[in-house]
Amino acid sequence: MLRIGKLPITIFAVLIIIFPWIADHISAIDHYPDIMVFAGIYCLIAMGLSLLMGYAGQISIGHAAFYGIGAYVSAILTVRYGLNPWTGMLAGMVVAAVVALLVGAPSLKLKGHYLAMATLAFGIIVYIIFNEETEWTGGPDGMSGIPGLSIFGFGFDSVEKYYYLVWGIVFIVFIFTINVIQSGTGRALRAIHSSEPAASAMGVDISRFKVIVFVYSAMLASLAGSLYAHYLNFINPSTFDLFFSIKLLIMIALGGMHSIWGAVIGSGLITFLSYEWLHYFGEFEVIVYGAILLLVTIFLPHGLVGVPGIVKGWLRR
Amino acid sequence: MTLRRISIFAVICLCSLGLLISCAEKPDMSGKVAELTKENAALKAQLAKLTEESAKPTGTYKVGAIFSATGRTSFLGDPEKKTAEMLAEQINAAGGINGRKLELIVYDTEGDATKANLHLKRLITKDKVSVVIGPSLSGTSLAVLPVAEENETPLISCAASYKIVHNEKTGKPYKWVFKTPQTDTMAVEAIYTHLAKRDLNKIAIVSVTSGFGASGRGELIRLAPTYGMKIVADEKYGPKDTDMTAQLTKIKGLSPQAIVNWSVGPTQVTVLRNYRDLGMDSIPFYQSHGFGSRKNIELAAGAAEGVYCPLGACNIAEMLTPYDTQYNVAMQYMKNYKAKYNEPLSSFGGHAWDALQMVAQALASVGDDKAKIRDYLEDNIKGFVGQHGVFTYSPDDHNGLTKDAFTMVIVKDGDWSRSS
Amino acid sequence: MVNHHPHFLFYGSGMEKITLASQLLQYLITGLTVGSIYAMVAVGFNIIYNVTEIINFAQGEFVMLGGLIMVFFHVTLGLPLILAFPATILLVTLAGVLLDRLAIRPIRQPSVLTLIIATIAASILIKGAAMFIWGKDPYDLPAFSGRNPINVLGAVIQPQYFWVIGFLIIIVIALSIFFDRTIIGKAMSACADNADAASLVGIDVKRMILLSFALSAGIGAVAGITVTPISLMEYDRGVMLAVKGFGAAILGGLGSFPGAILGGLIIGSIESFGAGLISSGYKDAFALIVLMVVLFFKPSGIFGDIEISRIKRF
Amino acid sequence: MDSVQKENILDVQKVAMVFGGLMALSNLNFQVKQGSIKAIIGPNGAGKTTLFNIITGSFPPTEGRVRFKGQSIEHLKAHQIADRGISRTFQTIELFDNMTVLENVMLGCHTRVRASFMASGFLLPQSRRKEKEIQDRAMKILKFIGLGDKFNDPADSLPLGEQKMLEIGRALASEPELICLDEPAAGLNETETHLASSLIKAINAKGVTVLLVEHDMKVVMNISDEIVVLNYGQKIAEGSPEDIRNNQRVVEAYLGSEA
Repeated sequence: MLRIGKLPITIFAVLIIIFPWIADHISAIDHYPDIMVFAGIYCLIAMGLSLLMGYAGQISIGHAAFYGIGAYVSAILTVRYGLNPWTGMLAGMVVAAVVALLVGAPSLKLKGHYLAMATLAFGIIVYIIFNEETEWTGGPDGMSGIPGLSIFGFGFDSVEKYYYLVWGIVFIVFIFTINVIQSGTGRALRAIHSSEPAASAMGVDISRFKVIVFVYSAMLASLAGSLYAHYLNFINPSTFDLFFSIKLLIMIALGGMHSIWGAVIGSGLITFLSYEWLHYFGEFEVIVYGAILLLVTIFLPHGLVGVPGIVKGWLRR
Repeated sequence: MTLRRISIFAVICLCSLGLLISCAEKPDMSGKVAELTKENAALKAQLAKLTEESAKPTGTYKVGAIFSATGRTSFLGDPEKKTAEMLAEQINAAGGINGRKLELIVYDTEGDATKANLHLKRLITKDKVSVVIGPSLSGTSLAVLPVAEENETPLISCAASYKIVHNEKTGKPYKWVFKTPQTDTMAVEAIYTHLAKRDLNKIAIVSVTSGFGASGRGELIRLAPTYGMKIVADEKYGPKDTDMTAQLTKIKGLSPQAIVNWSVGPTQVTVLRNYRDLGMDSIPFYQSHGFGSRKNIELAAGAAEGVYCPLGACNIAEMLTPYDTQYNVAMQYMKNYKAKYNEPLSSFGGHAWDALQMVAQALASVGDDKAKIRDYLEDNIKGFVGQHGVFTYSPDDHNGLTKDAFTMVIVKDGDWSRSS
Repeated sequence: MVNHHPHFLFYGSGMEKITLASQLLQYLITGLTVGSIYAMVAVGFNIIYNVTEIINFAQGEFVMLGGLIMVFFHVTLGLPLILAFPATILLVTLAGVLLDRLAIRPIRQPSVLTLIIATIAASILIKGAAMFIWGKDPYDLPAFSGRNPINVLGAVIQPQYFWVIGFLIIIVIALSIFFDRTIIGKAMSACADNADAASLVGIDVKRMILLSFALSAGIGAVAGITVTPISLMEYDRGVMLAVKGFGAAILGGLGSFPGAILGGLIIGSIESFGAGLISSGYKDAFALIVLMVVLFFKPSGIFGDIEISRIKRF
Repeated sequence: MDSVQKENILDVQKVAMVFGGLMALSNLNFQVKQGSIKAIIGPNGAGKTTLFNIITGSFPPTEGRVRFKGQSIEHLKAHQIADRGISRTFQTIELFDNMTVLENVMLGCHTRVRASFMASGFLLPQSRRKEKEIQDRAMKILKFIGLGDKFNDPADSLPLGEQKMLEIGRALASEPELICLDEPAAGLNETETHLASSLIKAINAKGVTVLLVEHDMKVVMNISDEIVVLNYGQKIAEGSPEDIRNNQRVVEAYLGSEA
C-alpha cells in the first residue's frame, strides 16, 4: 500500500472547489451541482463502507439502515421536538453508533455469507420499523417539513451552499479516513483482511478493530442520512430499503474497494448514472444499468481504480 | 504515488465524461418528448442558454410530467405516462394549442423521492416548463412539493393523500400545488356510507404495507368514529407476499360484518382468493379504488364476484348513460386508450388525463405564464368534467372533488355493475 | 377459468366462529406451504454454493422466470400441463447455463464480493428482460387440480398446497439420490469439498459449476411454476423470494440440504404464526430476528459446518 | 548446559488436545528454560504444530495448563498472549501479502506501540511520533535479518527464503521474550538454512528464548540446547541433543514412521 501523496489530494480539493464554477459556465451541466450534492452524500457512506469491506474485509448489506437512522433521528428531533438540526445530526450519529455497537459486536463474529445475511436482515428489520412506527416516522408516506441547515444565521439554502457544505464534510472525512488507513490502525485492518491468524498472533485484537470500523462506517452513514434529510426536507422509508444497501455495494465494487478513491469514484459514477445519464435510455435504463455493472465486474475485477494497473499491463506487452 | 495520480486523472475524466454525455442531448426513447423533432431539439439547446426566452411565441408550450413509470409502483405511473403521452399526441394532432405544439417532457421517478426532487428541479430550471403534472405517489408528491412552492411553478399531483393539498400550518392548500385524484378520504367515505346504509358497522381492515395501503388504512381508522364503524381487526401484508391466509384466518376468528381491503397489484387478488378459500363468502368484501381495473376481476378467476369497490367514472364508462355528465369524456378516453395500448383501463391513468386536460385548457386561455396558469386553475376550473369527477378548484380547495366522485360498484358476472 | 367456490355451504356460513385450534392449524398449513417455496429457493442456493461457494442472488429470478414462462406455454400457447411443465424447466435451466457462461465464468480473479455483484447485476438484467417480455402486470396460472379447497378440522387447504409440498419432497429425494448414488453427483460433492483435489482426480470443475447452475435454475423454475397459481407472478417478484430463500439457507446452514428445508419451513411458519397471533405488519421482521438470534448463538446456522463458514473472507 | 539454574519461562503441564475424538496431544509435560533454545521434533502428525497453536492461543487445550512466566495463559486469546510476550511464525507462511516488507514488520510492533483510531485519524502529533518510532524500529529489524534494502517491496514478491526471514523479523518486532518458530528451515537450500540457523542463534544471543519445531536434524542438533520428541501426541523423549541422538525409542519412532 503506497502512501497517498499530497498532489492528488490537492487536485481533489481543487476539483471540489471549482466544480460549481465550471458547471455554471456550461449550460448542459449547470444542474450538476445539485446531483453532486447527492453524490457527496453517498460518497460519505461509501468511504465508510470501503474501509469496512476493502480494508477490514467485512461485508455489510445493511448500511441503508444506518443511513435511515441518521435521517429519521434528525427528522424526528427537528420536526416533532423542534430541536436544532445540528443537534439532530449529532444525535443521529450517536444513535447509529450505539446500534452499530449492539448489532456489530455479535454480528462481526460471523464470517462471509453469514455476516452478509445478518446485515441484510438487520437492514430489512430497520426498514420495516420505519414503515410500521407511523406515529413516529409517518409510515410509508414519510415525513415532510424537515428544516434546512443554517449556522449563525447563515443558511445553507441554495444548491451551491449545500454543495460546499456536503463536499467540505466529504473532504474532511476523506482526509481522516486516509490518515486512519495509513496509520497503525489501517495496517492492522489490512492485516486482518490478509490473514486473521497471523494478525492475532501479532497481537491485533481482531474483533475490536472490526467493531470500531463498523461503528465508524455506521456513523458516517448516519451523518449522510441527516444531510440528506435536511437537504430534501422530506424522507420516506423507500429511500432506505434493501435496494439502496445493494446500490452501496455496487458503488464500492464499481469504484474498487481496495482504495478509498474507489469509494469516491464509484459513488460519483453510480449517482450520475442513475440520476442523470441513464434516463436517456428510458425504459431500457434497468437493462443498461445491469449490463454496465456486469461488464465492469467481468473486465475490471478491481473496479475502476484498477484501470491504471491494467493499462500499465498493456503498455508492458 | 503515480497510481494515485492516474486515479485522480480518472476523477477528472469522470467529470468530463459527464459533460460529454449530457452535451450530447440525445432525444430519448422514454417518450420524454412527445412531439420532439430534430429542429426543436436544436431550438431547445439554444433556448436553454437564453434564460426566460423560452416563452416566446415561436416556441412550444412546455409541460413537464414526473411519473413512477417503472419500478415497484409502476402500476400507478405506467398508465399515467401512457395516458399523458396519448393525450399530448391527440392535442398536437388536432393542431396543438393556440397554434403551438404541446411539448410534453416526461421523467421517470421510479417512485424514488430523490429522483422526483431532482427531475422536478430539472424540469423547472433546465427544461423551463411552465407547469408540471405528477408525481404519481403521495410520498414523492410530498417530497417535491417544496420545490414547486420555491420555484413558483404550478404542480398538479396525481397522488391521493390529502396532505398534498393541505398545509398543516396554514390549514389552507399550498399556493402552487393542485391534485386530481380523489383523496382516500372520499373513497373511505363512499365505502363507509355504503356500509352504513346496509347497517354493517363491525368491520375488519386489511391493507398492504405500501404508501397506498398505509394512507388508506389511516383514513379508514380516522373516519371510523364519524360513521360509527367499529374496527375489530387491522391486518397488513407486504406488497410481494405470497399468501394472506394467516391474516384472514385471524379476521375470520373475529367474525366481522364486513372486510375492507386497501391495496394494489397482485396482492389484492391473492387476498380475495384466500378469502374465498377460507369460506368467508358471507362476509361482504370491500376493495379500495385501487381495484379499479377489469384485469383484477380476470385475475381473481371468479373470486371477485360480489366484491364492492368505489370507482371513478372512467372505470365504468359503459355503465354511464349519455345523461351522465362524464359519459362522453369517459367513453372517449376508454376507447382511445384501448385502441392505442390494447390493455384494460386502470383507475390511475384517468388522473393524468384530468391533470393534462386542465393544463391544456389553462394554456389555451392564458398562455404559458406560470402565475397566470396557477390563477386560472384556482379561479377558472369550475365544473370541469374529468375522468374521475367534476372538478371545481377554489382558493380553499385544490382538489376540487366531492365524495360523489366515486360510484360504488359491485362485481357481477365478471364485470362491474352499479350497486344500489 | 375454473369456477372458484361451487359449494361453500360445505363449510357452512362464514360467520360461524372458527375455533382457535383450527386457526392454529390453518397458520401451520399456510406456513408450511409458503415455507416450502422458500425451501426450494434455499435448495437452489445450496446447490450452487456447494460447488462454487457463490451465493447466487439471481436465484429469485429463476423462480420468477419459471412462473412467467409457464404462463406463456400453458396459458398463452395453451400447451397441456404435461408438456408445458418440462418445457418451462428446460428453458429456465438454459437461463441458468447462460448465467454461468456469460456472467460467472468470464470473471477473472473472482472475489466473493465480485461474484455477489455479478449475480446481482445478472438479476437486474433478467428482471429488466422479463419486464420487456411480459410487462409489469401480474399473471395468473390455473391451479393444477382446481381451486376447490379441502376442509380439514375447520382449516382449509388449497389443492395447490399439496403440489407445492409434494414437489419439495420430490426434489429432496431426487437430489439426495443424485448426490449419493450417481457419479456426477458424487463428483459435484467432491468439488464442494475441495475443488483443487477434485480437478486433480480428473473432474472437470468448470462443467460441474455449469451443471450446478443448471440444476438450481431448474429447481427455481419448479418453485415458480408451483407458486404462481397461489400468488400470481410478475417480473419483480424475484428479489423478495431470493432474500427469504437466502435467509432459509443461512438459517439451516449453508450447503446443508436438510438445513435448507428446515430453514424454509421455519421461516414460513414464523411468518404465518407471527402474522396470525402477534402482528401482521412485523411478520417478516419476526422471521429475520429469529434468524439473527440463531446466528449469534450458532454462527453457521442449524446444520452448518463451522469450518466451511470459516473459509470465507471478503 | 549452564542454563540449568535459570527458571522456566514456559511450563506445559498435562496438556491434552482432542479433535473430534482424535487424540492430537495427550498428557504432555515439558518446560522451556529462560534464554534457552528448545526444539520439538517428531514425525509428521506428531502434534507439533497443534502444540504451537495451543501455546500461542489459536485454540485452548482440551485439558491441562500452559504457564508463561508463572501465569497460566491457556485460555487467553491469541492477541492477549502476544501482548504477554510470546510471538510466533507459521509453518505455511502467513505474511500479509497486501503490504510491503516494511509494513509487515511495522505491524509486528503493534503490541508495543499503538495509536488510537481518532488520534491517527486526526493525525495528532503523538500518532505521527509513534508512527516514526515504529518505522525506525522496523528498519533496524529489517537490517538485522538482512532485508534492509528490500523494505519497500511487496511482501509476496520475496523468494521463499526471505519470506521465512521476514516472518521471523515480524515476530521479533513485537519484542517477545519467547519466540516460537514453526519449521524455519523448511524448503530452504543449504546456504539459506545456514543463514536461518545463525539468525536463530543471534536472536537467542539477544536473550530471547526460542521454541522451535524443525525437521532438519542438522539445524536442530546444531542450535538447540534441549530437544523434546513427540510421537502420536506423546512425549517419547526429552534431553540434550546427545541424549536424543542415542535414544532407542526416538530412532524406532523415526524408522517406524519411515517404514
